[in-house]
Amino acid sequence: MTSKNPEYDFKWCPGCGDFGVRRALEFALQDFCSYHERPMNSNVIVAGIGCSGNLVHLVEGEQPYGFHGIHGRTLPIAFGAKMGRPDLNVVVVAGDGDFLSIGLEHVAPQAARNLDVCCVIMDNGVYGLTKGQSSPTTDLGVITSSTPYGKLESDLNPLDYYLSIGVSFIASGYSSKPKDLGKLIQAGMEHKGFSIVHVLSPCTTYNDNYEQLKGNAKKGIEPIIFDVPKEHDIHDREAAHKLVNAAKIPIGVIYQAQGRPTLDQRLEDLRGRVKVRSVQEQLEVFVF
Amino acid sequence: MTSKNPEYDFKWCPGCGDFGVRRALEFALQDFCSYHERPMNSNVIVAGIGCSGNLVHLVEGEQPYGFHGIHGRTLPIAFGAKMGRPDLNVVVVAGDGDFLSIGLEHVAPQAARNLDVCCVIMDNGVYGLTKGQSSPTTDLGVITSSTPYGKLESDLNPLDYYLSIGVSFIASGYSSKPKDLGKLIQAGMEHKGFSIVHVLSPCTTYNDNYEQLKGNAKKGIEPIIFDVPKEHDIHDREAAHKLVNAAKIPIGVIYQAQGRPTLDQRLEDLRGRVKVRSVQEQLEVFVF
Amino acid sequence: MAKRQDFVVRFAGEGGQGVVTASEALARIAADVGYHALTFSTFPSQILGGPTWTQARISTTPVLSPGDSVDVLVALNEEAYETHKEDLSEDGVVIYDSSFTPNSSGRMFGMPFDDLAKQAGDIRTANMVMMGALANLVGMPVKFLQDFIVNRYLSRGQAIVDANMKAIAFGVERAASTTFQIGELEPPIKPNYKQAMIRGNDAISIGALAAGLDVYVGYPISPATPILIYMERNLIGSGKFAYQSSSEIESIAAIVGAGYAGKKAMTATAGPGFTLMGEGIGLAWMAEIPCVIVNVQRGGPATGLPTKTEQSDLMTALTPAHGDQLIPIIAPGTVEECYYGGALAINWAERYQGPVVLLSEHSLAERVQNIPKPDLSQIVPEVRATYQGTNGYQRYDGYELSPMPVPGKPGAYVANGSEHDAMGDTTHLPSRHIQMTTRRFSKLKLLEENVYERENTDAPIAVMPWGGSKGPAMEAYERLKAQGTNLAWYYSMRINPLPPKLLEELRKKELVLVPELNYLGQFASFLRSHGVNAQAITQYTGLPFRPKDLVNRIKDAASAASRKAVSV
Amino acid sequence: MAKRQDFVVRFAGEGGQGVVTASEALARIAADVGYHALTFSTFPSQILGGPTWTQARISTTPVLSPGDSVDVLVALNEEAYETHKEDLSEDGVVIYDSSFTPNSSGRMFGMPFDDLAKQAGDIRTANMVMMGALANLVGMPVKFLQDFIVNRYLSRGQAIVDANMKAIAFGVERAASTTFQIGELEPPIKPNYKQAMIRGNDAISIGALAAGLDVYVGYPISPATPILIYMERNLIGSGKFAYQSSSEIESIAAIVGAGYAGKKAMTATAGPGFTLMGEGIGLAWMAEIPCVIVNVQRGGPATGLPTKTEQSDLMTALTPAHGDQLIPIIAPGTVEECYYGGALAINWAERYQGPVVLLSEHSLAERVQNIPKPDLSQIVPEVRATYQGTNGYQRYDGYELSPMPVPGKPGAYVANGSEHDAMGDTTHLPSRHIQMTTRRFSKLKLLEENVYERENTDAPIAVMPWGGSKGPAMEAYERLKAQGTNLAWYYSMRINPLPPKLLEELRKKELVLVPELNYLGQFASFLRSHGVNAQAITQYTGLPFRPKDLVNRIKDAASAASRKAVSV
Ligand SMILES: Cc1ncc(C[n+]2csc(CCOP(=O)(O)OP(=O)(O)O)c2C)c(N)n1
Ligand SMILES: Cc1ncc(C[n+]2csc(CCOP(=O)(O)OP(=O)(O)O)c2C)c(N)n1
Ligand code: SF4
Ligand code: SF4
Ligand SMILES: [Mg+2]
Ligand SMILES: [Mg+2]
Repeated sequence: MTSKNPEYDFKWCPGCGDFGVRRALEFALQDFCSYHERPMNSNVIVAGIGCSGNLVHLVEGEQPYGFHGIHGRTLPIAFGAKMGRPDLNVVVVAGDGDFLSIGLEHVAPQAARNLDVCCVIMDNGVYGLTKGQSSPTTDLGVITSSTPYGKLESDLNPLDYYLSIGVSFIASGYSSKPKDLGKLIQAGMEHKGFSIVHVLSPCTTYNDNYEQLKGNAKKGIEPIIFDVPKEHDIHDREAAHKLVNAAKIPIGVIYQAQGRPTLDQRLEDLRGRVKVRSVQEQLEVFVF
Repeated sequence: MTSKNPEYDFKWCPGCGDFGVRRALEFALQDFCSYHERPMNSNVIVAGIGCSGNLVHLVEGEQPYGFHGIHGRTLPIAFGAKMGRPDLNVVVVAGDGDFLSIGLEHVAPQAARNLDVCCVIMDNGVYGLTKGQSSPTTDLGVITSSTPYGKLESDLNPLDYYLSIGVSFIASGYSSKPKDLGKLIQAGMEHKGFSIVHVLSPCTTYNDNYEQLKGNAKKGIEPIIFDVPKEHDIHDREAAHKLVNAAKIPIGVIYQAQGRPTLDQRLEDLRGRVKVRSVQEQLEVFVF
Repeated sequence: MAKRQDFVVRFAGEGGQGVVTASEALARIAADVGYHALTFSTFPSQILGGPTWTQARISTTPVLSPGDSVDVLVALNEEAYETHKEDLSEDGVVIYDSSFTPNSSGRMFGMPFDDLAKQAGDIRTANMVMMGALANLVGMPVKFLQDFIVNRYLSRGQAIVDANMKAIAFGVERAASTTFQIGELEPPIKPNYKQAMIRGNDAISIGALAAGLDVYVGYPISPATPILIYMERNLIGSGKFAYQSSSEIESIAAIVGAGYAGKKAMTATAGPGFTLMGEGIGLAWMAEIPCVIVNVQRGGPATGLPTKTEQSDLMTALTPAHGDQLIPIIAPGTVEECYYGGALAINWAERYQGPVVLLSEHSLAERVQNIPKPDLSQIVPEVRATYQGTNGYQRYDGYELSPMPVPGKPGAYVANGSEHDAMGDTTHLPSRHIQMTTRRFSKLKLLEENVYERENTDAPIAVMPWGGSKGPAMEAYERLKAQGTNLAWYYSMRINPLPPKLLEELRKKELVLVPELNYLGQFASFLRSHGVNAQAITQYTGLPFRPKDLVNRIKDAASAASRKAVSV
Repeated sequence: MAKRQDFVVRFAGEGGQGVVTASEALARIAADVGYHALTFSTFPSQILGGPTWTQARISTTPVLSPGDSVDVLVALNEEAYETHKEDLSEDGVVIYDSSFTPNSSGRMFGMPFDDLAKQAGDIRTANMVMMGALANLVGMPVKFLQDFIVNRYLSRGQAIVDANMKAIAFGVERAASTTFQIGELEPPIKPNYKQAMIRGNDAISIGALAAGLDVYVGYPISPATPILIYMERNLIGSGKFAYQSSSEIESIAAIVGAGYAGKKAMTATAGPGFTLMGEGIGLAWMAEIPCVIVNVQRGGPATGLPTKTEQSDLMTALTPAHGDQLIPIIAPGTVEECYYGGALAINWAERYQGPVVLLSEHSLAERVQNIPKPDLSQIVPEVRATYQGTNGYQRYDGYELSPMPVPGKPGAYVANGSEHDAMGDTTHLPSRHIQMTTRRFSKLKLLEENVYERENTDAPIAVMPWGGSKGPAMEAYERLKAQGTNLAWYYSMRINPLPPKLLEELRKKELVLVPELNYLGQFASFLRSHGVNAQAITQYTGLPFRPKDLVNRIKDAASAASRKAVSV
């Protein structure tokens, strides 16, 4: 949990998008803590396995808690931590491979539960840590180390996916603007419910697409990202559906559901309705 | 693979929707085989674990091959069987728990690959075989053995889900009309690509919703299913999106993508492009 | 003739005919009047109907096994009669439903259960017709039955009580009209302590709750589902959480997350789910997170035999994941031990800060038994050592257990499934891997407790069952002892780490015979790897041992060993 | 002074400085001229940069271990120098990059590699500057280097060749100006057979392909990813299929599906993925489906040490899932055995109709070594016994292996992961569970092959390593032999089932010492459970054994055992 630890033996490549995401997360955590007057150690970062997950070791300044577990299981770990301790602010950080390939099964259930956790997904369209294989967001036909003759399957549209399974807050971000991204992440943390901030975070080593993202006027390359239009109503699910199915990738808040209780709120409500029996009382049921 | 086997020790409860699904599948297999003049043993049924999966043991008449494996893994087994042997007609039969809870992770990848397999999902909104726990399609608030105070999470809309991940053929069926359902399943088998026939197949023991599905004019209960309107264009993805987000459940073909190659077609194409080296030739690369 | 000490009644029919209720009612009635009772059942895997049977063993002293044979078979249809008749004891009696006529004769008589119940005024009293007949056959005073009815049904109205009374009378009458008797049962010695009538799975649940369980996440699977259902219903207070997960992989990761966050967390599953949890259990071992995994074993491998009993998950439970690890295991052998084992598992997890496996099995899970009322005061919930300082703490420092920081308090670190340094950052330094590996294994020492059963320890050959085979093995042992066979007895529900003194004793034995329900002889193999000359007595039928089979097999194995010893 | 038989050169610097290429080039050059060469590397887990080192051992005879110490350390920066200097042999020499000045002196000299390369005309020739210096230090004729350059680069133009030649000359010159020498190397004895220079992972891939592999499905994970990449590139012919899956759970189920459909199917993974595959492997065992799982072991548990070597997955590989099973395991100990083991695994799977695990490990996977050109004609691809009749066949009939029906042909059945009857329908009959369990285990007999290494078999104490520890153990054994220590040697890449005759021999030994890279002594424990008095010599650093350490530890263990034997 500091880049200065001499025993820690991982570094991002120069230019890696994850640097910007880390910075953004630091902004978001700091602002979140000072706004709510809560200590940094009341935050828990649950990290996936990948270059991206190493973020948990690299946060500068005051330290949040962290959990760097096994590949693909950020959400269930976060689920247990959050439902055990609803007072904690639980944040997931993971890559496109970790979250959308091996970990895909865990996303829809949390959306259905509206678990109050914020996920920051670093999408570089590739498996970085294992050195450049294709990921679910790699485009059809792309050549990677594991698709030497071109990828044979279509890419998943993550934003559309999140929307269809009912994620209650969806934002799309870009790693090169840490301040803006920090705001999106903070909004995700503030949102009561399951939030995903899906970040385009290029991998300079295996999939350097900065130019496609930002565009290059000189070379006549149009950017493939655009800002969510001001007039977009983030509470309008159908408008969001259109936005995420546009030809280019929107950056900004895509959708926010209103009035959906979180799982911990529903549980709290249940506690009000149901009589709790002590272990002693439970045991008496069996006594004769 | 015959209901008369005295050693086989499972039976569906009287009235279980799965009887109708089995009948429909028998129709579909027979028609498919006679139309294409292929033997019944060129069909493979890969079954999930649940009451539904027992279908594989209960097919009457000439016998297809079957695989009754482990909970939630029908699709990857079907994937291996189909890609190893594209000449086989591979059909998945599974329940809502098997396919959409523990097996959920496997659906999107096959959609992305457009694997040429047909899935027949028996949705009874409950875990039947384990005696009545809630499933991903159980409605919010419903009381089941595992949700004694009401289910705390929303239900998944399976049809919307399939659409958003790019399943290339989607149909919605009802178990009580085996002839109609048989046609839908046959259409799914005929479709070149990944097809899902999602069947409402009530569980008379733990979730008897026949009345809600069909309606009951006397009691003033409106049916919650309706036939897909004739004018619906099955190739129109946006129209399909509207249909599956309607207040009631459409029955019929919802969507069919056009012109999407299957994974085996893409592989065949790749073989045409790439020079295949014999093992001998591969070895020579290392010889010095 | 001496009076009987016990008898076994088996009810066999179709699922849905009240077979399960019948044996549980019989057990309950018997226990109410002071007998010891224990049920045993196997279900078909289908939901409604299907050949089902269950039995109750009633005894004047506590017994722990379903017994050898059947004294009274209540056969509700012909198939049931045909399937079970060979399990009848020599003087056993069959009561069959008059809807069919057995194709042989002997000690048997028919009764129209449903008709008599209808005559009694309520078709649901068919049970009590059987009960009346039974009471007569075994010489159990009818008064006990009548008291039971009054207690149970009076609140529902006199009509129901009357119908049941009549039903009992019909049963008694019909049985009395036969000349059969299976030998009068000794009168009960009513225990002078409070009792509970409880199923193994419920006992585990209450034990865990007594030790302070906070969080339960589980996915349905036979035969562990009742624990999920118990928790969903009862673990609901403030700070508590019980939930059905979307898969076992989610279950294990969720309880690891909860354990990390400072909670006492548990899941329960059976073999297929347990295997899926392997990676998560390895993570808990590596990152040092307390949590409990209950594996209610069923027949394996793969989907296996979901409704049968087996003890074949031991090897997998010891090393459920890749890499060096040896997971602590507690295997209860009785319904009572399910309670204490459930509590101990929670305590162990907190004490050594890692995953603990509780290995139960189908036959215990479904067994209803009267046991001394579990003593809540005997359970001292252990409180995990947590970091109380103000900062700069290194969570993974040193070669031994250290206090665990709790999120929300000072001591922020990274719980890490990769090899790590003292603050939890990933590192590949050889010295760290040595330190952390030593540290993880050293903590097992904290669980070494010299608590175990021993008897006749001078004998060179010992019998040492584990888990649910304790009951039949104990019964076999007692009979062999009565026959004068010189055998030692050892038993421990602590499987890993084994009580060190027990291991010492076992190593000195010429031979340790291990009755266990699997093919490989898994526990015997584990003991051999510890330098004990252990030999398994195996069975893999999906059913528990019968004491009489064990008597023979233990005798044979012991005498083969002695012969060998002599001939050397 | 006698000439040297071998030397070790280590290149240490930052990732991206060509360190890996340097040692592989050295190995290749040495092999080209007739030496035996073997590389060893560990990588940081970061992608670019980070402290990286790799080494090459060059020898006049075949060697199988990275050796004890470093004869020449090429240090590209100060950190590298500080980290590795203690591994230097007594007369070892350091060549450091002049960009820094070591804070001690001794047998070392600096060179500005990059500057000299630039002077030579191409910055990319920095490698060859080193190579020239090395050749001089170890007395390797420069001509070999020059020939290598011509062969490799002539097609790219004379300019490149010239630059490289110059670079070599600069290196030679600088080294010659020092007085250091590490002892002249014996001239090579060029093997009279064809050779291949190959990495362990590639050898496994080619072995499997030689045995007729049809389908490969895998998910990326270090250190198994190269097998996926090899297959994606090469397994593309008609009827063949290689694919990156979405998870290891998908991988295993997919190859089970392919195996069921009549294909030879394989996956490769490392510990975390292997654990996730447990349930699928159990399914293959239960439903009797041929398939091969390669587990390229890395440090564990959990995410563990992805770029380090370890042999700690054995216990999990034997019983990766719940229920009774004992999965066949082949553990290659050399790069050559990776090839033959890969082929054998495919053959075993087809022969006994079930899952086979090939246990490799990081140090073999990444090792580049010259071996006799693998003999394709030695591999006889086994063809599974398939049902050829026309109908009414019962796939799971009897207590032994039976022909397997292939979908599309007569013989339709249900491959079933639940316990089943002869046609594959689910059943819970005890008699069926007995039959099927016996059947599944009886098939292991088909894999019992008495192929193993043995030497000096009369000695009471034996050394028996497994897997990748074979090399260092063999070297230690040879040295001990030379010292006159009386030890037997046994080795088998067949781990389960063990060759029956080998087991017989081992059981007669007073003591069997098992060097293995894990904490628990997993193979020794497995041998003890088989009645062998085995004792592990363990190491858990993430690195392979050093022969000299093993020499001491074997000697100590052997003499402790002899003392004990005497004092008894
Ligand atoms: C169970 C398991 N399978 C595979 C791996 C190997 N692995 C580590 S990271 C990774 C993929 C990382 O991709 P992504 O999540 O996109 O992260 P990135 O490195 O691109 O940030 C894989 C496959 C593992 N550690 N565990
Ligand atoms: C790994 C694993 N987990 C759990 C189970 C137990 N199990 C068997 S069927 C089933 C759910 C079945 O529900 P569904 O798929 O909806 O089928 P249905 O019975 O309703 O047709 C479960 C949880 C299992 N066999 N394996
Ligand atoms: S490989 Fe890609 S994702 Fe990983 S650190 Fe380097 S640039 Fe970043
Ligand atoms: S429990 Fe429900 S799904 Fe299962 S067989 Fe009975 S009716 Fe059908
Ligand atoms: Mg990525
Ligand atoms: Mg269902």
